[in-house]
Amino acid sequence: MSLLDVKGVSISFGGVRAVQDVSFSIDKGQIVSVIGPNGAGKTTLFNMLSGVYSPQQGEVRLAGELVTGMPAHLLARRGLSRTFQNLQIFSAMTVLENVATGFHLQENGSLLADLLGLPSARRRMKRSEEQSMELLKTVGLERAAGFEAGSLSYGALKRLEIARALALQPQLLLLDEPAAGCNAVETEEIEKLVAQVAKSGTAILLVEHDMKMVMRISNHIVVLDHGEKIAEGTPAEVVSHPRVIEAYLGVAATEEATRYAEC
Amino acid sequence: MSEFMQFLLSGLTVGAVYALVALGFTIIYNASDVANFAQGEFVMLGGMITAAAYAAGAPLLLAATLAIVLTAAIGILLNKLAIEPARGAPVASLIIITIGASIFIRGLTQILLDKELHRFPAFSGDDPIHVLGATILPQSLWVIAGALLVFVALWLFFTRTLTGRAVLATANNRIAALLVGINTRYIMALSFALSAAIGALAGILITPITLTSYDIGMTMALKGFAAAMLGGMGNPKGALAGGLVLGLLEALTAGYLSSQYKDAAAFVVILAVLFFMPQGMFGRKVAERV
Amino acid sequence: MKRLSSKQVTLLVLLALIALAPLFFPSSYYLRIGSLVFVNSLSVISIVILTGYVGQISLGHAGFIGIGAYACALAPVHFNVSVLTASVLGAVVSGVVAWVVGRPILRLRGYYLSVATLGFGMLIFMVLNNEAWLTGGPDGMVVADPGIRALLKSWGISLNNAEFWYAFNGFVLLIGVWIALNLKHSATGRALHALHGSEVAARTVGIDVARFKLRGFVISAVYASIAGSLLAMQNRFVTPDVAGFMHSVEIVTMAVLGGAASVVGAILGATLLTALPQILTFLQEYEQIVLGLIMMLVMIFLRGGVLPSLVRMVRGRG
Amino acid sequence: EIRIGSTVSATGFASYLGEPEAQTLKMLVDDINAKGGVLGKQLKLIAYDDAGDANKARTFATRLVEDDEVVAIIGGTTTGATMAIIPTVQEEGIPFVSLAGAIEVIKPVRSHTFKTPHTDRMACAKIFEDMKKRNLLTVGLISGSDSFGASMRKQCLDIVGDYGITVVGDEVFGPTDADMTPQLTNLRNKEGVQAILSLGLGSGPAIITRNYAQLAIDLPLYQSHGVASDAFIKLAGKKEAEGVRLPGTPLLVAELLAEDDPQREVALRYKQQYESMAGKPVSTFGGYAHDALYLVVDAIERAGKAEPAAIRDALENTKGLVGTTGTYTMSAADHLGLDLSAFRMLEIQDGKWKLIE
Amino acid sequence: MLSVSQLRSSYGRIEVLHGVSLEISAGEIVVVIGANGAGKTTLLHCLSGIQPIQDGNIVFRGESFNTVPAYRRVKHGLAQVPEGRQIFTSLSVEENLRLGAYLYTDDKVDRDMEDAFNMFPILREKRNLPAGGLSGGQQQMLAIARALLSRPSCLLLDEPSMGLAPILVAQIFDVVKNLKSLDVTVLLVEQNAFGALSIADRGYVMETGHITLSGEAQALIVDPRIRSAYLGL
Ligand SMILES: Nc1ncnc2c1ncn2[C@@H]1O[C@H](COP(=O)(O)OP(=O)(O)OP(=O)(O)O)[C@@H](O)[C@H]1O
Ligand SMILES: Nc1ncnc2c1ncn2[C@@H]1O[C@H](COP(=O)(O)OP(=O)(O)OP(=O)(O)O)[C@@H](O)[C@H]1O
Ligand SMILES: [Mg+2]
Ligand SMILES: [Mg+2]
Repeated sequence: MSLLDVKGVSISFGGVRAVQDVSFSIDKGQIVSVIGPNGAGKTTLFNMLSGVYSPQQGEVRLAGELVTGMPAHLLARRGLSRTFQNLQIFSAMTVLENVATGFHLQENGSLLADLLGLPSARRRMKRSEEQSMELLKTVGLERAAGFEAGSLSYGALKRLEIARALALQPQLLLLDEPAAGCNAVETEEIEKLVAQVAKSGTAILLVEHDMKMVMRISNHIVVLDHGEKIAEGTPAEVVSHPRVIEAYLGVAATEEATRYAEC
Repeated sequence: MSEFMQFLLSGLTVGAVYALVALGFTIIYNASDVANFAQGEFVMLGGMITAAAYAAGAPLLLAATLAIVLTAAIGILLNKLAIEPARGAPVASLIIITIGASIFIRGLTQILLDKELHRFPAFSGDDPIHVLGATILPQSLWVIAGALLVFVALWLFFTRTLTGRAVLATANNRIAALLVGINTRYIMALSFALSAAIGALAGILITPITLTSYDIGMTMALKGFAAAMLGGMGNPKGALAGGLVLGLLEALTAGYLSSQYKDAAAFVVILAVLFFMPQGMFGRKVAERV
Repeated sequence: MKRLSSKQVTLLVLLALIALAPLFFPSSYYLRIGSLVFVNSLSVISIVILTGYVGQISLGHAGFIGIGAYACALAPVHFNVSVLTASVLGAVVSGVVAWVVGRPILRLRGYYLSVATLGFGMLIFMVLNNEAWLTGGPDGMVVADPGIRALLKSWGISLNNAEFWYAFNGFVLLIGVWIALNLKHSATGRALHALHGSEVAARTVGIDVARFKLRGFVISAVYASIAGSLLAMQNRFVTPDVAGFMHSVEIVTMAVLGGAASVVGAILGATLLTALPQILTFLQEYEQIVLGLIMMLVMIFLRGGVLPSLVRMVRGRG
Repeated sequence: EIRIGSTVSATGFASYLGEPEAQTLKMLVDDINAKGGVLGKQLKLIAYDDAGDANKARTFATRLVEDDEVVAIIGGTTTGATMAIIPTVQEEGIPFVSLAGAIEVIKPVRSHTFKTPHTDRMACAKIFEDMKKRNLLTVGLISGSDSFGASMRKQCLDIVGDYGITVVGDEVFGPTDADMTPQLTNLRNKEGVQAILSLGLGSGPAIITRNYAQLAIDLPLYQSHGVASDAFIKLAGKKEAEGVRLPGTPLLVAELLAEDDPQREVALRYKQQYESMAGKPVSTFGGYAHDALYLVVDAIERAGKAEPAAIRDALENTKGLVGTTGTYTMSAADHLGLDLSAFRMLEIQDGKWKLIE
Repeated sequence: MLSVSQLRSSYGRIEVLHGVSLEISAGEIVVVIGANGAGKTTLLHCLSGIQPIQDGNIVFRGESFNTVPAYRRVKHGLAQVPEGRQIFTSLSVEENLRLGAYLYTDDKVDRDMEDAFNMFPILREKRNLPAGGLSGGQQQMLAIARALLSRPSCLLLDEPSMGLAPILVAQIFDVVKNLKSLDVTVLLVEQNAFGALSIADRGYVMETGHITLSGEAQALIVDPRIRSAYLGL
């Protein structure tokens, strides 16, 4: 049984078929990438998997359980977390607090204990803050821990989102263009981080336009165009697919991508 | 039948009053996302200044023009002195500023003018017009026509003119507006002037029916705000529809159910509508992509 | 010795202020103002929780104040309970009402939420105003003496009316502040703050947004209700105005003046707006003008409220 | 110096009542001081504006008693404000003359609480007497939802049965409503309705009168003393207001009072003084304040000293004091001391008030 | 064309540009590269007038820009494609573009809009839909097209290739190259340093608010410091 099973999901927005009849699956510890031209439906697919939108057709299974259209906070309990292409930062909170919210499910206790400020409540808070600090170190933001998140640069915010998503200790992590706005060196750091997370057993679904990263890191690639799945396979299989080259890579990028896919 | 007709006409009259106030809200809201609670004071000023000038001997038309010009100027001042310096403040602060402004304007009016009730003659006399066994005053027709006219003008402004779109752009993304070359300060000043002028016009049209005094602003603002929200904030169509629906609801409830709870009924309906249409009747649901 | 947390410092300073201020009061009228400040502070904390913590705007919160106030007037007459019990009853009723109306209302955003809460407040006001057989209508209702003063007297503590209410309300306020600060610095508080920032992101980290909003709303309603009860008991008389729109606006204004997200700011805002009209009485008819002016000036020049601006100024120097 | 305190609704929803009260008090105190004061001492008026808010009224009452140390308080424009003031004055033993209409103010009698306006009940009685005389026995009622309207409605419904009159319709309007044709249409369509009674103040009654004309209802229209002022005729329109009847204080028709009417002189003097000071027509409510002040002054003079307890005792023994509203004779059982004769039935004819009877 | 000297700028009390100087001649393509948080976006904001400057000078075509408000800089021919796209989400795609040409009412506007639609056909497809519904990459295209509609003589681009599919990245760089032939000067901030340097004339490297390196693009691309720090080679 795969960790995530997507069968024939579709959704449209006032006539625009954003995602149509897409199926694929991911196993534990696997890295699956979704690529495709702008507007192909990648983010929309993510939104359906993570409970932001409810699919109009099809079904989604997480660890065997049917979770189609389940609200996001319940999916979070089942081990799914994500980052956003359009950043969703708690900008009035500090960087540390942003990550600490990721521990919400762990630290959430009785309301009464919170209102009365009981020691148990404070201990839980403290623990999640310590763990958050660890995560900030992992993404290289420990120096910014006390800053207001709104004051960070774009690239830093991207990494903050990853740290927050990791705080949930997810079984399945959805990353929407994590390397956008990062230069080649920074991208490599993120790539390493992702690989490391996958090694610990977390399955990763990745959307990214940086072909170098995608080709090197993915076990499996799903290609979307106009909402439909047009190809699927290993990196090497996908880069040689003519429709993929035509619709997405273009000639120049194909060359580069092929290089990375093969190594 | 004639009974129903009378309720309907009453509802239309009152609804047009609300619609006029609600329409005044739309421009400032569209330019800055601020619900300007001083909007009711513009309505008050329109009526009060006209009444004062008329009582001082000015012909009605002149008095009304004076009121509109003065009120528009006050709108610009409000923007320049209170809203602009507070740019970037959270919305709640802006609301408090507009409430502060409304208290200030009310206080000033009560001293410069007076605390009495006022009225001036209806534009086309007081002889009721008979419609299917019911009656309506000619002034009500003026109010209804005024609401329709302002609606059409605003609708054209926002959909057909570049300036109208610049107003929308300013509220939607101020930085982007600056980056395409929109003078956002000018746009804000213009919006306040227009909103104030519409408010004043509303005040002038309705005073022969509702009477006016220095303290009607808050009620007007509330009803207009409720109407605008019912219709969908920022959309002229919504303001017109919201106002008329609110007026009709009140009149029909007062007529058929209970005059004691007519305001309550209106609010229950607003709550019910918002339950099913959280953006009001014509509000645009803006897709916030993530 | 362990360093005191900011929460403990706040509470201690507040306690000291409440205890020592009467030494400087020339007459018991100032005690009355003090006790009103405390009541208003509780109402404003209610707004701080809802608006500052959860980011939801309410223009009808006086409705809950009204429930709390009228509970004290009605319950003793109809259910033969003591006035104090009635205030607890009022808090429970407010909480339940908030829980019921909160579900549909809190789905709304921004101004749509504010118009819905406004409607809710109006409905409460209208019932209090119209059902004269029950509530006395616009002329209001007498509230029985809660009898705590008599009780204290039997213990040998004899306070006059003003002294007693100053002390009692001050005590309740301290508890209210303590709880509000606990909430702010708790996991729940962080979750509330988070959903204020981005609902989508809050959901994806597992926060049940609807439920947490509702929690904030209910807690906030209970605060408002208790403030209403204290007001009614102290005045021994209630009118529907306590539930009116102007009262809702007044407490929101206090909250924003103080700095919408801070409990200490709430007390500052309440003090300012309770004392100001008393100070401005010498201006007679110019009072309104000056009041409006001050509201605008504070919001323009002390952006974000009095407290945050003060803090900024102090830090800026240091 | 004798300190007298006042808290009235000079602004807010009841400013229609409170503003003339505030102006009257100030004007009369200045006047009395110019004439040498009371017991040879100057009066000092400490005036606050409670904006009709009961909670504020209570605070100002405390302030007057505790901080300003006044010997008597006049005020409480609305019943709610008055009721909020009462606990303070009772507890602190300061005589208090209320300007509110409801009978609850003086019933049960409270040691330190008095009032000058006739009760709402008396106004109702006067109206129903007149209706009965004209054989108008089925009436439709429309009342404001504010304090004044609600209180009047309650009192009128309480006593209407005593006059053999039945109320067939009972409608309400809000203080800021713009159009009352639905309510009036319903009242007109009530089976056998013979007259319509409107209880309210502010813009409402004027709009009702105009709507009445618009709907061409030809039943007699009664208003309450809430609109008893020349401003009403102007707002409603001369044509529209023709034939409207209402119970008013003699003040309004001071010139029409019989030469030997004891109130004529007092009413005329106040009326002229007020109108030249304020530049607007006198209203019944300013008259209440006038009477309240003179009650207090009279009590101080009779007591011979300006001490709260003595003033209270003297107030209770007021005998035959002629005011604009009526002639006051108080007792331990009656802290109002007016009878029905204080009201006169008036009708608007040709844009002028006319005394009936 | 554009000359910046000793520019200082801060957010609150935290200074993030500590005296940045650079020089761009007419018709040049100049690229600024730098790590996350180096201050590139802040620099562009200072140039377009969105961000106030504390010290230093901005001279554009011989005129001091220090106190010229942002909206008037557009009239002078300076346009920016901002970071994070900053489109008008509640307006339609077409309205967004029309506002790009806010300063113009002549016939050329229509032709320019056609050109924009030809450059990014997807925008034509979605012209009547609210721009907020566009995908990330589509919004990026819209932001670029909108800036071009203001007929800039100098264009500031903040990471234009971000979020674009590889095929479009190539296209964007082509567009930038073409601007040169239209006499448009370009200041390009890019994370895709390799691509950017390949089309640029000159480049600057920015580190924590300072310019630390500058030179001909061809020289930078082979500079070992650049290769290891930004190109990942
Ligand atoms: N809420 C929405 N309203 C309207 N249209 C939408 C909405 N969400 C997605 N779409 C449309 O669905 C299509 C797919 O969008 P999506 O954001 O999933 O693309 P994407 O593959 O993530 O693209 P990119 O690589 O540019 O981020 C687009 O054409 C977009 O306009
Ligand atoms: N609004 C703000 N308030 C406070 N500090 C800010 C703000 N915006 C940016 N900063 C700080 O200024 C510095 C420069 O940020 P800037 O956004 O200019 O960097 P950048 O070079 O564009 O980075 P990136 O490549 O990530 O976009 C960073 O340290 C950032 O934290
Ligand atoms: Mg996407
Ligand atoms: Mg940047």
